[in-house]
Amino acid sequence: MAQKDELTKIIGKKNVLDDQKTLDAYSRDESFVIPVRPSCVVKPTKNTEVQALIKWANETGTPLVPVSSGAPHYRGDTIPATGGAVVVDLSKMNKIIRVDRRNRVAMIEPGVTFGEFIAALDKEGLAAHMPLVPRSTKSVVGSYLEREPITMPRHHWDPQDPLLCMEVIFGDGHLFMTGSAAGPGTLAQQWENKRAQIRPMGPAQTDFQRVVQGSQGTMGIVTWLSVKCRVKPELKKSFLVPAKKVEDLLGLVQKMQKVLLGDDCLILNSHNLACIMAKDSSEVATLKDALPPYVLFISAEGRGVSPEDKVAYQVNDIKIAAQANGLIPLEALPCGLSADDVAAALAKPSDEPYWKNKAKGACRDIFFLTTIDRTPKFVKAMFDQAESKGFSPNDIGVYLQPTVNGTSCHVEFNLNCDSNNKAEMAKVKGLVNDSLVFANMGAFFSRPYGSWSDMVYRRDGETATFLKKVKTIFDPNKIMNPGKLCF
Amino acid sequence: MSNRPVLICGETEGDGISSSTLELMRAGKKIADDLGAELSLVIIGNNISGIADEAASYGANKVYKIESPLVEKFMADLWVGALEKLCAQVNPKVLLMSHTNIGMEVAPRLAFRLKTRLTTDCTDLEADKAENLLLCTKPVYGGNAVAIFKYKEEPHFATVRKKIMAPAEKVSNKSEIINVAPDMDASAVKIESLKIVQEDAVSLDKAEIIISGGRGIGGSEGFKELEEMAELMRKSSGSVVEIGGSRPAVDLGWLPSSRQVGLTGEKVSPDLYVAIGISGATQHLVGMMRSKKIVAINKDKKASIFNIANYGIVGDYKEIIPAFNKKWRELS
Amino acid sequence: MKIIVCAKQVPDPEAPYTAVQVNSDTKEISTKGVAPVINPYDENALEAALRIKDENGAEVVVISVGSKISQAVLRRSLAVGADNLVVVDSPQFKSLDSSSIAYVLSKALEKMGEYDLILTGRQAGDWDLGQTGLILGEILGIPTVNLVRSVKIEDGKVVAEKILPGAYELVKSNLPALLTVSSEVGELRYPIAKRKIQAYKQPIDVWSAEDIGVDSDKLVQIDMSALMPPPDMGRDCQFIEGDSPEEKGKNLASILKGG
Amino acid sequence: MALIDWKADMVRCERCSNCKWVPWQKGPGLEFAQVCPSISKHNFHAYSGAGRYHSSLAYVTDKIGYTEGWLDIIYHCQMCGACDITCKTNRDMEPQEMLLALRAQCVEDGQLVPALMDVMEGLKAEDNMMQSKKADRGNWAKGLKVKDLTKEKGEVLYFAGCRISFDKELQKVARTAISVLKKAGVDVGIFGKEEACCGGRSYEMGYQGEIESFSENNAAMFKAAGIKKIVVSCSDCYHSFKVLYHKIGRKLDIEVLHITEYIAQLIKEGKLKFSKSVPLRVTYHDPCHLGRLGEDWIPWNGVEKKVMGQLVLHDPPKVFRRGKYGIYDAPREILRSIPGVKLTEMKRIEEYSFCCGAGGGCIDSDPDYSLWVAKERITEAKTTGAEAMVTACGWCERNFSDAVNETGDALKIYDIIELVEQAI
Amino acid sequence: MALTREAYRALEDIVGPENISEEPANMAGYAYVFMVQPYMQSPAEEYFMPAWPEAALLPGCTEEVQAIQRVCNKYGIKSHAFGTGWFPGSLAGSPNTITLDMRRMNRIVEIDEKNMIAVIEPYVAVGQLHVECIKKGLRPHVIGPGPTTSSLASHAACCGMGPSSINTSHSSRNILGVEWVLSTGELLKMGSLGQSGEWFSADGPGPSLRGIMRGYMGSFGALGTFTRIAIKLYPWPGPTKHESTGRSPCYDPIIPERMSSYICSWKSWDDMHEAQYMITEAEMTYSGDRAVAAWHGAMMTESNQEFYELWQKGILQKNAFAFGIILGGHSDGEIEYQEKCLKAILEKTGGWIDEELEKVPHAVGSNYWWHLWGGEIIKGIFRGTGSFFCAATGDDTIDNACFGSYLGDTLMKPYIDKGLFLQEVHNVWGSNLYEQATIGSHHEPLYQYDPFDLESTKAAIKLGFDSVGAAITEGVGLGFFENAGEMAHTMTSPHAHDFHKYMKKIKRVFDPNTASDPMGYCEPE
Repeated sequence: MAQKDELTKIIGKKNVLDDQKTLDAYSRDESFVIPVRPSCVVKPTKNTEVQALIKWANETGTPLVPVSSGAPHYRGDTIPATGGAVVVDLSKMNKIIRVDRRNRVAMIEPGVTFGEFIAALDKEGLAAHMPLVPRSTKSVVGSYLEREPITMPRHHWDPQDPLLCMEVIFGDGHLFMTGSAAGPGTLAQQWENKRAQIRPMGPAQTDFQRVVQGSQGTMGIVTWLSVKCRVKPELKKSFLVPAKKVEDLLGLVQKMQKVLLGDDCLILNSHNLACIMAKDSSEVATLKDALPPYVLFISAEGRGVSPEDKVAYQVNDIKIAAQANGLIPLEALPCGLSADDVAAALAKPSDEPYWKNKAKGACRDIFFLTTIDRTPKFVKAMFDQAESKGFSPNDIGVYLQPTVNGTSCHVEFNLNCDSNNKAEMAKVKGLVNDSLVFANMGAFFSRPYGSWSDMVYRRDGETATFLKKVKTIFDPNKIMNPGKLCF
Repeated sequence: MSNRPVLICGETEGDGISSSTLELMRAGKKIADDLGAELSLVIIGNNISGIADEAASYGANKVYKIESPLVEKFMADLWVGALEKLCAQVNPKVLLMSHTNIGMEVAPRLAFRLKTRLTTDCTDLEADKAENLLLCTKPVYGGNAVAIFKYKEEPHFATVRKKIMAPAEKVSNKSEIINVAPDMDASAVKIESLKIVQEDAVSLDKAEIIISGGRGIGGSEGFKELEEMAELMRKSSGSVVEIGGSRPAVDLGWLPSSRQVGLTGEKVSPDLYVAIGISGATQHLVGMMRSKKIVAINKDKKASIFNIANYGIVGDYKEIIPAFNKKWRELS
Repeated sequence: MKIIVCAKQVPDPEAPYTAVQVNSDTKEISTKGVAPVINPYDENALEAALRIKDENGAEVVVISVGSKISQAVLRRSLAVGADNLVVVDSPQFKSLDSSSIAYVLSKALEKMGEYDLILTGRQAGDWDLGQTGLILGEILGIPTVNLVRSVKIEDGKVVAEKILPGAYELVKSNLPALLTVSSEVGELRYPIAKRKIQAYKQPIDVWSAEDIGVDSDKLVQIDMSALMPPPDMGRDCQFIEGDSPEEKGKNLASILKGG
Repeated sequence: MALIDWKADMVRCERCSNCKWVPWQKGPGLEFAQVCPSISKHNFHAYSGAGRYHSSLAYVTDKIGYTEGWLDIIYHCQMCGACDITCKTNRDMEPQEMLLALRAQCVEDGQLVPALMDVMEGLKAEDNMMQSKKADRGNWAKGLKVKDLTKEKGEVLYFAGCRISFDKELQKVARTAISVLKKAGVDVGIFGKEEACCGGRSYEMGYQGEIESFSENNAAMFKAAGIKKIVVSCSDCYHSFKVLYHKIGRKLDIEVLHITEYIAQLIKEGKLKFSKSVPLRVTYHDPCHLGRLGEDWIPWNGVEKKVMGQLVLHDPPKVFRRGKYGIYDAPREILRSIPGVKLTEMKRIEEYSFCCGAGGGCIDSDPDYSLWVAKERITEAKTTGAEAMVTACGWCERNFSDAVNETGDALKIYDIIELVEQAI
Repeated sequence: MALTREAYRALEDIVGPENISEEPANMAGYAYVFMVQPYMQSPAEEYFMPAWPEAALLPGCTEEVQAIQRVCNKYGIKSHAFGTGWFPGSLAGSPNTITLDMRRMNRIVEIDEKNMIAVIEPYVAVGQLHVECIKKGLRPHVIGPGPTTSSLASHAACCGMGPSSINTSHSSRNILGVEWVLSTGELLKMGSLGQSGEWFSADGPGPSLRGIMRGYMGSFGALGTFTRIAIKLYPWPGPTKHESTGRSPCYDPIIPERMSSYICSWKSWDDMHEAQYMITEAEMTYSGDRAVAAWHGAMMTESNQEFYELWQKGILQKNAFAFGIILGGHSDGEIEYQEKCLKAILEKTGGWIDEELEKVPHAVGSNYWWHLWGGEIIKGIFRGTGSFFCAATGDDTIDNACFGSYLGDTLMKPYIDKGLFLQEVHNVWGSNLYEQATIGSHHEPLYQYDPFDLESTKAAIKLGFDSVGAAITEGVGLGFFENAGEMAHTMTSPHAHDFHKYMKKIKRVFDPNTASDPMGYCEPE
């Protein structure tokens, strides 16, 4: 097969796979997107190979579908939308290029998982900005490129955080570096001049990395990212704030964001907290029963010249703020679950099984952005929806994550389900595809996976029009993951 | 000695040469000496042999005499033509006229015909020996500034203000008198003179005391008050006392123009100048600022006349003058 | 009957003397904070023209030559009754000497066509040269009378009183003719309010040097070898005191009589 | 100084736009934050202090000539000094002086506004800015028993000014002032019909030459009458006598007092006592010429010099008038001492007060614009909850009264002296 | 080339005759801005932008801006909108361009206290917004030039660092919602605004068009006009009103409870930067910003003369390596923590707070105003000589800023020695430690020149040009002036992955008829 030969020339034989099993594995995921088999899977090991690959794809008109994380995938973005595509699996590009404690930045390749990343940072006295308990196979680069929110809104200044600079090979085959990494000078020269690729803006009058982020691999292939890290706290005080309703917690959340208090700040319902903290499905059920309906997890980290004082004043202020909202921050819940245990769980990737699959073996998510004050109406709507579709409210996990310093909020509903239960899966599919209900209420599906893309781009044709124009700039031959988003 | 003379265009006054011409001759002589040129004089009129003879005593090398019945009276058109021809003949280096009504009318037209540049109403003349040019000093901007003009075009041509220079004195050497054929054509006269009406033969420049009124007098009636004052002073001091006025007083018809003191009227320098109801526009000040003593009476304290007055009274002349007259009588 | 009045814009000769600044270095005179005016003698000429218009009916056209001529100032002529205003404005016309102004005027007159009478002021309040009108008469080759104080039109001829020392001469001339007008004509009338408003709206002719075919080689600027402030004649005025005007008058008499 | 002499300032204006706003340290929010009437109305940048710098730079470098639009920009300015003060909170520049030079340049070049030409014609002929007959000037004092200082000597002169003398509705201000001063035992006199304009307004209209003769006249009249103290109700006159005369080299050796200063002084000395309550919520409008423009003139005659490489200094050192020492406290002290009067302040006060709109000749050259500005100020005054706006200048009062009449607002406009009289 | 009458009438119909002008004197106001010569590399004696706008318009609403833009496309005219026009790039610079003065669009649409969002129009000045925000316990990001500048302009289309960047980031990072009239006249409502009319996020769906809208520097009107934007607001620890005492020119702030103002000094760049690492790691300041001795001295004095006298006392030079700090606690505990940290950091790094300097009248107050909202900057940077420009700016780590500071000193020194700029080496401004320095630290080696002095200006032009070269050869990074406009791009882009080529494509694709002035951005492909 000519294609395989050519790919072999570029990538090397052992990194070009086209066996049925592999192709099947890359043709489907945990989402509701239609499975399409790629024609080939390649695993490049360095950026020059990626660049050559893209040039080849341009010449041959072959669609490329980049993948960073290991299975299972949940969003459908790594499944080819057209036949004849080549999947570019970047898992073999898994170097941690640089960890810079002084400037709180690391540079990593797409294949690096959170587990590897955390370990490497820890050695240098740094910690990663974590999304909510990622699965162990999750690529750090993948997570950040997808704009997965992190659990610390105080450190989430911009939707693109903690992504800083990147090396990307655009769909036109041009290797590019964004932000201050762009130049002048090679990376080595930049390091020499004490630069650490931490300024995300630019170069010049364009923020190229913003176009790549959230693009689901449709603009180019990222070959490394520099990412914001935080200094590993010398001490950390965590609290669990129980509440019957989401509404009850919001005053405290808003206050903390408004005066920059605390580090972690997220709300989970009993189901999700149980899934994260329990060992297995049976423990989920018992733990869940012991938990209050909603829990706000907050922490205050101490670092810098006076870590104890930093934590002390924050704890004090948090308590006062909680009291003002009729709430009590607890070090441990009456059921015995301690805040420190939760903190520990949030600081690392998920144990197996992945917490989302823990209760019923599978899970489908509905998530979008809104503002903190609007979250209760969406929570209510989700349960109303579930009820109307006959889906058990008991199987719905709720995760509310303030983002961008509290100016917006990620709302996520995790619909726990049994993939073998066709009737249930149909209901889940219905709920996921019926997200228009939320959109009509003002929910912003900023990361439109699968069927959501049609919904959002139909709602806002102008944006779609201009995104298509952008696409022509960076991927003129439309070889990058065609069929995704509005492309 | 250059054969290009300093030529003075003279005027007659009654049966003699005019005083302003004599002034010019003194100034012209100096210029001629400085430039190493001859001094010449031209006289135009009818039956002027006697005057020419008289004029020949004032130090000119030559006196040109242009005699014609056509110029019994001053006729600008004929004067201009005659002088144009004479200049073509004698090719003067410098040409001077008095800034009189005649000079004012003839000089610009003549200058145009001679294709030269003219400086009018000069208060001083000087020869620039180095460049062989004439320096003409002239007050400008109504007397607010003094400019010196120096033009290369020839003949260097100026009209000179009266009463600025002393008149020339008689010398023993007589000038050569040259008769110039008049060559005048009556048809050149485009202006018909219907009549000359004598109005008020006053010579302000001979007055020792001038009582002047301006816009502040308020009307011709007011000048009667001034006349009474003048009469008193005449009687008590025996001086020549005249009534004068500023331009507005003349323009408004309260006084004949012969009594106008100022830039476009007479420039006077009496022993005493009493300015009543005159605000002191520069154009007036130029005409009287050389007076030996100046008294100003004006209602308006901001009037600039006070700036050049020795004595000032702020107030209404109608109240002040009768009291003044009364007191003057008492004291006389 | 078409009467042309030549009007020059000059710094206000009646500006407070302290506002007049003589710069000997640049040989420039400025009247600080004082608006320019139409040369007062030209205003006299305009008044003479308007009187003819009152009497006989006539079209009065005011023409002004200069550089940066202020329309606001010249439009006053329209406000008092002139029928049209022609402004001939060019940077080349800055401080032209008399013969050049007369030349430019003659070119403008060519463009304007027929006219019957030209009136100018006897002299301009800036340089006080008194030449332009007479030279213009020479250029045009028309009868010219200097220093008139009254102008009338009788039987298609102009009759004027020409000022002589202590007398006047009644003169008569065919038309067209040029007369220079002296202040004895009287001051320019005041505009009436209604006309003022019209005057600021009325279209006027603004011509450039090119418009009238001026040969710039023929233009000569006024030039001086020196410019100086006048000699200071300021005297320290002694104000005669007195509790009443009468007393002041008496005191003055005493002082003059005494010394 | 001539316009061209301000070229350095024109070039060094960096377009910071502080000239458009109330000083930021005073916390202007969304409303009433703009300090310049001209840009507030016309919006184009050229109608601001900075804009006039830039257009003037274009003018002096021959990039633009006189056009209708340029003149519109030049004459649509109240010369209120707001841009001057706000600029000078930061810079060592003189916007007001540049604006004055610009106007003077226009006047010298004959680039005139018809309405102002008429005013000037009136001034030259009748010695007042109101296009009225000189003979009527003393009418306001008819029936008042007050010393005529043109006839007899006296130490205190009350100078009514053109506006108050001729504006029939404002004549009460002068009459009240005389009555109040007399009640305080002041031996006050007037010039009556012999009073002449102070010359200040014409100066700001660009006719800077006129003030020469008026200042000379007034100084002589003051001297002749033996005056030691001039009291004025008009802020323009105050500014002329105190500031402009000094500026043009004719500093009066007489105490110049605005009536508010004098009243405040009389209250302090116990010569004026308030016995009646005047129950009124008021706000006080600082007249530009009494406030920011009212501080003493500081003569300076020197050159610019550079130190530290390019630091712009002046030799001898130049002291800038930055509006710090205007008359702000006296009127407020008076209002606070009147029983019953409750003073609430507007946002734009003291050195960053908003002009009434009448200044710089605008009341004559563009009355609509002038009124628009007054209405802006009235809107601001109303937000304080005041029943009345008190001012201390006839021009302000005239313009505000006209505006209130036009809008039908219930807000009353008073000269401060009227409240003083009510309280005695 | 004047507008055709047809085009003019079409524009006039949109905004009304009172809101359009082509009067040259008016255009002069839109063609002048400081630092134009070094920025445009134009001759020293040329004070104006190379091309004057053909007309200026004052649109009143988004629909008018759209209509104007359509007219531009129809008649082949370019537009260039600006907020307050402080920066050269904000003014029209290409021939056949009309300028849109956004002054009439000056509303604060909303201040959403709960979600810390302000929605503003172009002519809302930073100072105004600040006052309205603190009423609700919040504050906006403020850029260096201070309170008069348009908040929208700096966030959407210009550049955006300021003294409080340590806690309020870079303007490009604070954008939550955007209403954007593209060069074609089409209206783009980004993110959540386009989906549901809510202003909380402008990223997505999918790739973020914020990346096209602007980068480190904004597009300076070259990609259309931003008519309304939503920006993030940040905590304000002080009272609901700014209070001050005194009268012009210096107004002393009443520094609120639980806030304090310090000027801290060190003996070298290295020590100061070491302290900055500690300050940012401890997250302990409300604001922190490099205090250049010369202009900090200018800020605290009422005139150049007073400044010069202060300078001669030597206090300022003694504190040449200074960093102004504002502490602000929402609680007693927080402010105590901050004070304690500051003390500890000074001890560890050999820093000090100069008592003599603090005693200078207005010293503490001017530092406070500067940090609060960029106030006093005009005194600091313009009063002395009239203008400034920058040598080799950069934005990356604090260490890189330190490296850049040494380079800046070196580049400026020969000119300073010749007396061509204000005398003061070590005048590197910046240390805007964005987001506690986690995304970089800005430094600007600025030199103050006199635009009225031709030699001084010529030097400014030359050093400005040479600085771009130095940024490339010395590798300090691409900062401020190296990042905006065709001329700079031509020099720098080949050394930075040819970013220019993409910008040209963006310009072509988003503005097919070049109906927006490319001057401050780039010419289309």
